[in-house]
Amino acid sequence: MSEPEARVMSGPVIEVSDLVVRYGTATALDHVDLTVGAGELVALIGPNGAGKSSLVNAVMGIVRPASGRVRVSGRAALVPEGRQMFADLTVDDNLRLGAWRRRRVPGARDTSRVYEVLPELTRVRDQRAGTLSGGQQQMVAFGRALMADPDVIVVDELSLGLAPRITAGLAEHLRALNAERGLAVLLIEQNARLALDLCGRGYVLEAGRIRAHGTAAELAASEEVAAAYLGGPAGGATATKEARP
Amino acid sequence: MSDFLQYLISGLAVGCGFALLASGLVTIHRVTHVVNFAQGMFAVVAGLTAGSLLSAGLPHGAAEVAAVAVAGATGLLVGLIATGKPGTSAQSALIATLGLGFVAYAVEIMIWGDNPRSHPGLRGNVEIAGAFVQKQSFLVIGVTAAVFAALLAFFTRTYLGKALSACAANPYAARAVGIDVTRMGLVAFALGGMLGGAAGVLLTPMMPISYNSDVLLITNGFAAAVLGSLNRPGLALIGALTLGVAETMVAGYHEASYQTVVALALMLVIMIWQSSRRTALQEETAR
Amino acid sequence: MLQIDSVSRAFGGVYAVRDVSLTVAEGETRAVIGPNGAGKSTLFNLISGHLLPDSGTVSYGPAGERRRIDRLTPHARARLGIAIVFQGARLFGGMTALENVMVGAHARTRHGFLSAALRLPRHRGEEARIRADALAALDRVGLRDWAHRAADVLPLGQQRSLQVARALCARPRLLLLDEPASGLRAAEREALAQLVESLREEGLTTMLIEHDVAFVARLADRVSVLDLGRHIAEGTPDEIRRDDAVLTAYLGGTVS
Amino acid sequence: MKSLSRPAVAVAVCAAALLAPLLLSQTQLPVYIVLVLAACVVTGLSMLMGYAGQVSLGQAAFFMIGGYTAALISLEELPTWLGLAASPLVAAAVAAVIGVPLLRLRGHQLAFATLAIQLILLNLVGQQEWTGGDIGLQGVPRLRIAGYEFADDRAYAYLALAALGLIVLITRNIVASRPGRGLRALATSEVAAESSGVPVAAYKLAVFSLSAGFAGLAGGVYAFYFGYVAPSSFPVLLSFEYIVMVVVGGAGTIYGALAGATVITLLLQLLNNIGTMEGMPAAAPTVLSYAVYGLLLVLVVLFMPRGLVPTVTGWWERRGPARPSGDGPVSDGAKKPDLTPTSA
Amino acid sequence: GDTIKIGFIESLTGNYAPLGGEAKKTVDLAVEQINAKGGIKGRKIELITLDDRTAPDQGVLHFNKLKAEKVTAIIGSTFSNVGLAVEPLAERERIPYISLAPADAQVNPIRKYTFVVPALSSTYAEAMLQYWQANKITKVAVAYDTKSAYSVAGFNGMKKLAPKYGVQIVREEPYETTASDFSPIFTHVRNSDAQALMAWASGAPGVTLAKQYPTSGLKLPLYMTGSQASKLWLDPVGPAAEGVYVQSAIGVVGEYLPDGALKNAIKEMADPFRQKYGYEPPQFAQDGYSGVKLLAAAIEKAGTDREKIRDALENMTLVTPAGKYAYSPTDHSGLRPTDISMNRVRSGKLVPTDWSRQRLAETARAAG
Ligand SMILES: Nc1ncnc2c1ncn2[C@@H]1O[C@H](COP(=O)(O)OP(=O)(O)OP(=O)(O)O)[C@@H](O)[C@H]1O
Ligand SMILES: Nc1ncnc2c1ncn2[C@@H]1O[C@H](COP(=O)(O)OP(=O)(O)OP(=O)(O)O)[C@@H](O)[C@H]1O
Ligand SMILES: CC(C)C[C@H](N)C(=O)O
Ligand SMILES: [Mg+2]
Ligand SMILES: [Mg+2]
Repeated sequence: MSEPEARVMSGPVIEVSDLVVRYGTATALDHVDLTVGAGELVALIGPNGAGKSSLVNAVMGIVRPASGRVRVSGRAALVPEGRQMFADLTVDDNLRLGAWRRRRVPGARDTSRVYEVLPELTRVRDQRAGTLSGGQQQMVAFGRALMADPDVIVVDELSLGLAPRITAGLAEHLRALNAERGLAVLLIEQNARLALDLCGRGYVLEAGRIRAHGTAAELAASEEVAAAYLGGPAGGATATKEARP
Repeated sequence: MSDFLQYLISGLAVGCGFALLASGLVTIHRVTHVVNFAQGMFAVVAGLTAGSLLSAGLPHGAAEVAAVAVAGATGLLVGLIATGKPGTSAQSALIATLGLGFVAYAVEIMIWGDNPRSHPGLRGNVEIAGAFVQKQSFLVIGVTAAVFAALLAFFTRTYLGKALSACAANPYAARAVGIDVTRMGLVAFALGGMLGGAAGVLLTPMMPISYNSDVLLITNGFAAAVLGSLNRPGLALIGALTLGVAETMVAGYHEASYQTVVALALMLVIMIWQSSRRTALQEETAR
Repeated sequence: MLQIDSVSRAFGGVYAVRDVSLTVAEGETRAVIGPNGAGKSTLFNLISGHLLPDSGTVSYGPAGERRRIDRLTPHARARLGIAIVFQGARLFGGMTALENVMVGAHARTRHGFLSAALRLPRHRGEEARIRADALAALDRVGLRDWAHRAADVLPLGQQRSLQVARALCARPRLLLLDEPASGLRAAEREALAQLVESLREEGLTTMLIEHDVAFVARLADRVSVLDLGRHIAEGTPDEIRRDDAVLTAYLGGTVS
Repeated sequence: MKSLSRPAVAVAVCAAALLAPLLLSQTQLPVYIVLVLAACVVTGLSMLMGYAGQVSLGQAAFFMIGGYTAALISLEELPTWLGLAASPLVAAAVAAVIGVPLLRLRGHQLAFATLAIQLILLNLVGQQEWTGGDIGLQGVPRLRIAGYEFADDRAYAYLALAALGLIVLITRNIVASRPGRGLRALATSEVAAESSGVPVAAYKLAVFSLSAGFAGLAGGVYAFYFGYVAPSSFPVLLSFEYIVMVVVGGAGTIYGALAGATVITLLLQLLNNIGTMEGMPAAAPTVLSYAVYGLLLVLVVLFMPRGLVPTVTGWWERRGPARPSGDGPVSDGAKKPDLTPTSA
Repeated sequence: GDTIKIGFIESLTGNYAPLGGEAKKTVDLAVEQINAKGGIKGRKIELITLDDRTAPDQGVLHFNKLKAEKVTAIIGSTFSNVGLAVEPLAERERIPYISLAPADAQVNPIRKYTFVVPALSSTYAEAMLQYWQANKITKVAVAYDTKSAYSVAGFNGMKKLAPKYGVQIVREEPYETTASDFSPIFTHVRNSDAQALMAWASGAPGVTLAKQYPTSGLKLPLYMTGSQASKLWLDPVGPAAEGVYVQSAIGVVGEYLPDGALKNAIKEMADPFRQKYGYEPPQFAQDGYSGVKLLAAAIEKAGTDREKIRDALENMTLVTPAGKYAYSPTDHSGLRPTDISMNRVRSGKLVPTDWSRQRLAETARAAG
């Protein structure tokens, strides 16, 4: 990976307006608007089946919208739901392919930075990705997105299957990249508290519609949101308590 | 001893023929997950084209290269039709290539008629320690060695090769990292067409080709390639050489009329043995 | 209920599980934690039969009728009452949620090809019972309304819960849950916790892999910690939280 | 499989099938018999492929085994009904024996293995004295059951229909049942199926043998109707044709199997007739039949990727008002209630 | 007036399409010629052509169709297996069946309604043995395709008759239709004391074997049968064919015959054929033409009653491009070894050997 450089960008990196996504006749997203500004950290929370992954796939151009507009400026990278390994390729090759969009940039395929961020992967770098443990795969998926040296990183589930220490480390890393070089983040995270702690702003998506949005503080303060997404005696906010600002 | 050498060298030459046919299948499957039943057709098209160009007065070399190019274009066309429509599954594409193979029959018959054809290649033979080998066989062996060295290096060493492999391994993720999966598939089809073409151009001088020779070609190519699950060039080569050598050894030391039986049975045994060392869990996570 | 004796399993020379011994008592809820790649899922696969150990033994059964199961096929173990919820989503595509759960009943039902082909009345009666059981299981995980949806396009969270329902439909005696809460939102997570609690009350023996320490602390009777394939600690959730080795290996020196 | 429970359609199809032999002319009846026999094989193959997810590229081999079994037994002067009864049993038994090692293979390897088995069998049968070698067995006597001789085409049409009826019934009962569910489960994940208690290996073997038995039964009827069996009657291309029928009709549905067998058989017959019509150029039979057949195959598969029957039923359902249904990878048999998740 | 319906089942697609296609050309030609002359006793022939796709069961299907069409007689496929499948039915339905396939099993034992046009495989075998005897070849190696009824029958015939002509088969080399490399067979021959290699083949392996033969280092003469006597074999084999001995029907080498009835019969077909298609009529063409001629002659004599046609055929003698047929109650094949020519390839053409030239001249003279 080349030297991190601070980017100066203005205007939103992701702009979604009036987006509708359908599967057959079922509507997964119903006139959704969402923006992620340059250098902004945005959380997207909502119950299972709300349509978060559909939104992300539409942003990445993997799902074709039925109507509405999606604009992405700059390079976007995705940490997809379900890890999505190139199962037959090694960990290292998986990471290197993350740099496909920058394949002509000298040094873009150097994976050493990822191993610095995720030293756990060093031990398995020549293992086939399909045989990794769940958490290891999640790390590869994250590292692969980093390899794109993106302007905005879209994370569909950050902590999925990761040990608390790793989750905390990755959250920290995202924050650092954001501070150092203005990386923008659109974050979906099962642990809403972690998401709102990390991000400045957030959207709540329910049944394909944006139900609420605002600053993280506003959302956290909202009773409804707190009850549905932050509360619960078992609701784990384990790793992040001390990470709260 | 010289008999053994004779059978071995002949077997390797035959096996290299199978390997060339398998190489295109592997290339296309590795990138698109499509088993290309039109692969034998590429060889037929190239073989027949080369013959026509030669009789039209083109010199050796130029005619063969042009024929391979035609096969490459045919491959691209097949790829466009079979995989160009978004959302076409690998299984649908497979049947589409089968259908295109039939359409090609019609075209080939209109152009070349239905009689077997053959064009001259390298004439004569070489005698090594009492074994007689056609010169053309050496050409086949040489090209096969080069093709497989290149394929192996390409898929396992180069960035582009890995990106191509990634397309079939996980098209969703490939798209997510920005690989144009459809275009890569077409590249693979064009490449597969050229490899099939090379096979056709090289094999036609040794055995006649007619429009429906593709069945035999694809069967042999498939048999070889399937040892490596149509994905691994190295195993495909091993499969092909095993088949070829088994066939000539059976023909040499027993009876030629049992050569396919024994060779196919041997392949089955190897495959079943191979599979007994992998569990369902391993196979499913490997996808 | 379950006894594992110095079990090892290596992949290409690297141990995923190394010389692990542990015993799970009947009715116990046992959590297994450890860093990523510690060998937790591998351990579950050794219990459920998808992997065979290189060495060591696995025995299973209530006291008195315990027997070795480490060479049995997975379906034979399923018949003995072991059910597993896999870490990734392993659903039956092309089938509805309900049908997925009905497959779970396979382990405890009998009718085969012949009685199906002949449509024996006994068989039809059994079908009706399986269907009712499956609907009840869906109800338990809160997926009743999704029963007729295609399983493979369910959202991630629902896919996880569906697997739990499928396992429940088998009426297991030992339930293996590999990160059942991952991908679940707060509300669903709470529902799952309550489900596990009620299963414990019913006397089901459960093993649970989970990275959410609060979740584990709430549900587990005892916790086993794996690291680099080794069983490095075992104790009550409180003991484990105070264990130094666990702290460095897993929680990264921070305690919640 | 919901479509099966629609009695009206089922009754109509049955009635048409039963009436056809009475209405068809002498020239059409043979084609009808061939069609019904193909449907027998394809129904089994469709269950094997569409439900259990196992591919057989050598299904014609079991057809052949059935045919030879019936022929050999009848030519030994044993009762002909014994030949017919043995044909599915022998085919299924052979499948059960070779299935044990073969079914450890998956995907393309299994496809290849079944193809290889057919090639091997063709070769061996073509070289044995007792099978009549390449020339085959001629003069198979007509079938006699309890004193009744199946003499004319109409009798064979009903015999074939009876076989198909039996096969459809068995298939329908199995797919809509516990073992059927197990088969569909193992098709997507053998690992998850195993841990749900599905004996994957045994189930695969059972369905493989069953589909082989179906093909064998069809082969038995074939032997009596044609009176001649030879290796060249069961070429590898025939196996491919069966696969095409399965895919074109729609894998995993009984109606799909019937439709696929019907459409492809009739199409081939039609092209065959047109190509040899008077005044056609010499190349017409080949050029025309290959071009049209190939093109249709491509078009169907690209524009009806799920096969004729599922596509048509899909259209039919969408035609109806206020009955939303997805066309994506939504499960076939699903009723589709409204899609708003309640957990939200 | 009304027409005489004749059925024609032929392999127009599939493996035998190249052969069947040639046969179809001359069947059509013969019918055209007959109809142009006003038909048979004023009734034109209506030919119903059906494609068996090189598959026996299609042949049976078509037979049933033709039966329903109430055809007077059927001309049957070049592919032996179709003949074998259809002939029992033709017997049952009492429809005369004129077969264009050469397998011995069709007429051995005799079937009442089946008559074979091409010389039988065993007849080719016998002609070959006679040539060897005359040329003092006593030890031969014989390769044959185990999957071709023609080859197998020919080989069996040869094995049976060889002692009679003082020939010893020192190596038997069975191979498969799909064989792509014959060097093991050549090696076996090299290690034997054979004076000649003979190969029964039809279609692709015949070409492959001949192409590879010159590179084998073997110096023995190579003998092949009537299946190779056409451009289907000569063209793809190219220069490798030079010097190979190839048998053929007499009509293929018509230009070397003395004038007479036989030569005229050949010209009657060959000239229009050459004119229309621009090349010499190959082996398989002779059979289709002769088949129609035989049938027409029988109908001319007996009318359209199938039983009478059959009887007429059984007592028929007729000169056709394939030679002079003499069917009898004990012989439904009609041709003899003397109707077969032994040729050698010279400059890409089949040229009869001197020995054959003499013999054929006698045959021609006997034909009148
Ligand atoms: N390929 C598909 N075909 C049909 N329906 C789909 C498909 N993908 C998603 N859906 C439906 O769209 C809706 C939204 O799903 P989506 O995966 O976007 O939810 P999500 O918010 O990401 O859920 P989770 O938090 O569980 O990941 C769900 O009802 C789901 O069933
Ligand atoms: N088939 C395999 N081939 C090679 N290595 C394997 C294979 N399966 C697992 N491993 C390795 O074994 C180790 C243990 O894996 P396992 O899946 O059991 O971890 P885990 O504890 O479940 O981790 P996680 O919390 O991330 O799910 C990992 O390092 C993994 O890479
Ligand atoms: C001489 C040819 C007409 C013989 C043909 N190849 C057959 O096997 O039937
Ligand atoms: Mg999601
Ligand atoms: Mg795990």
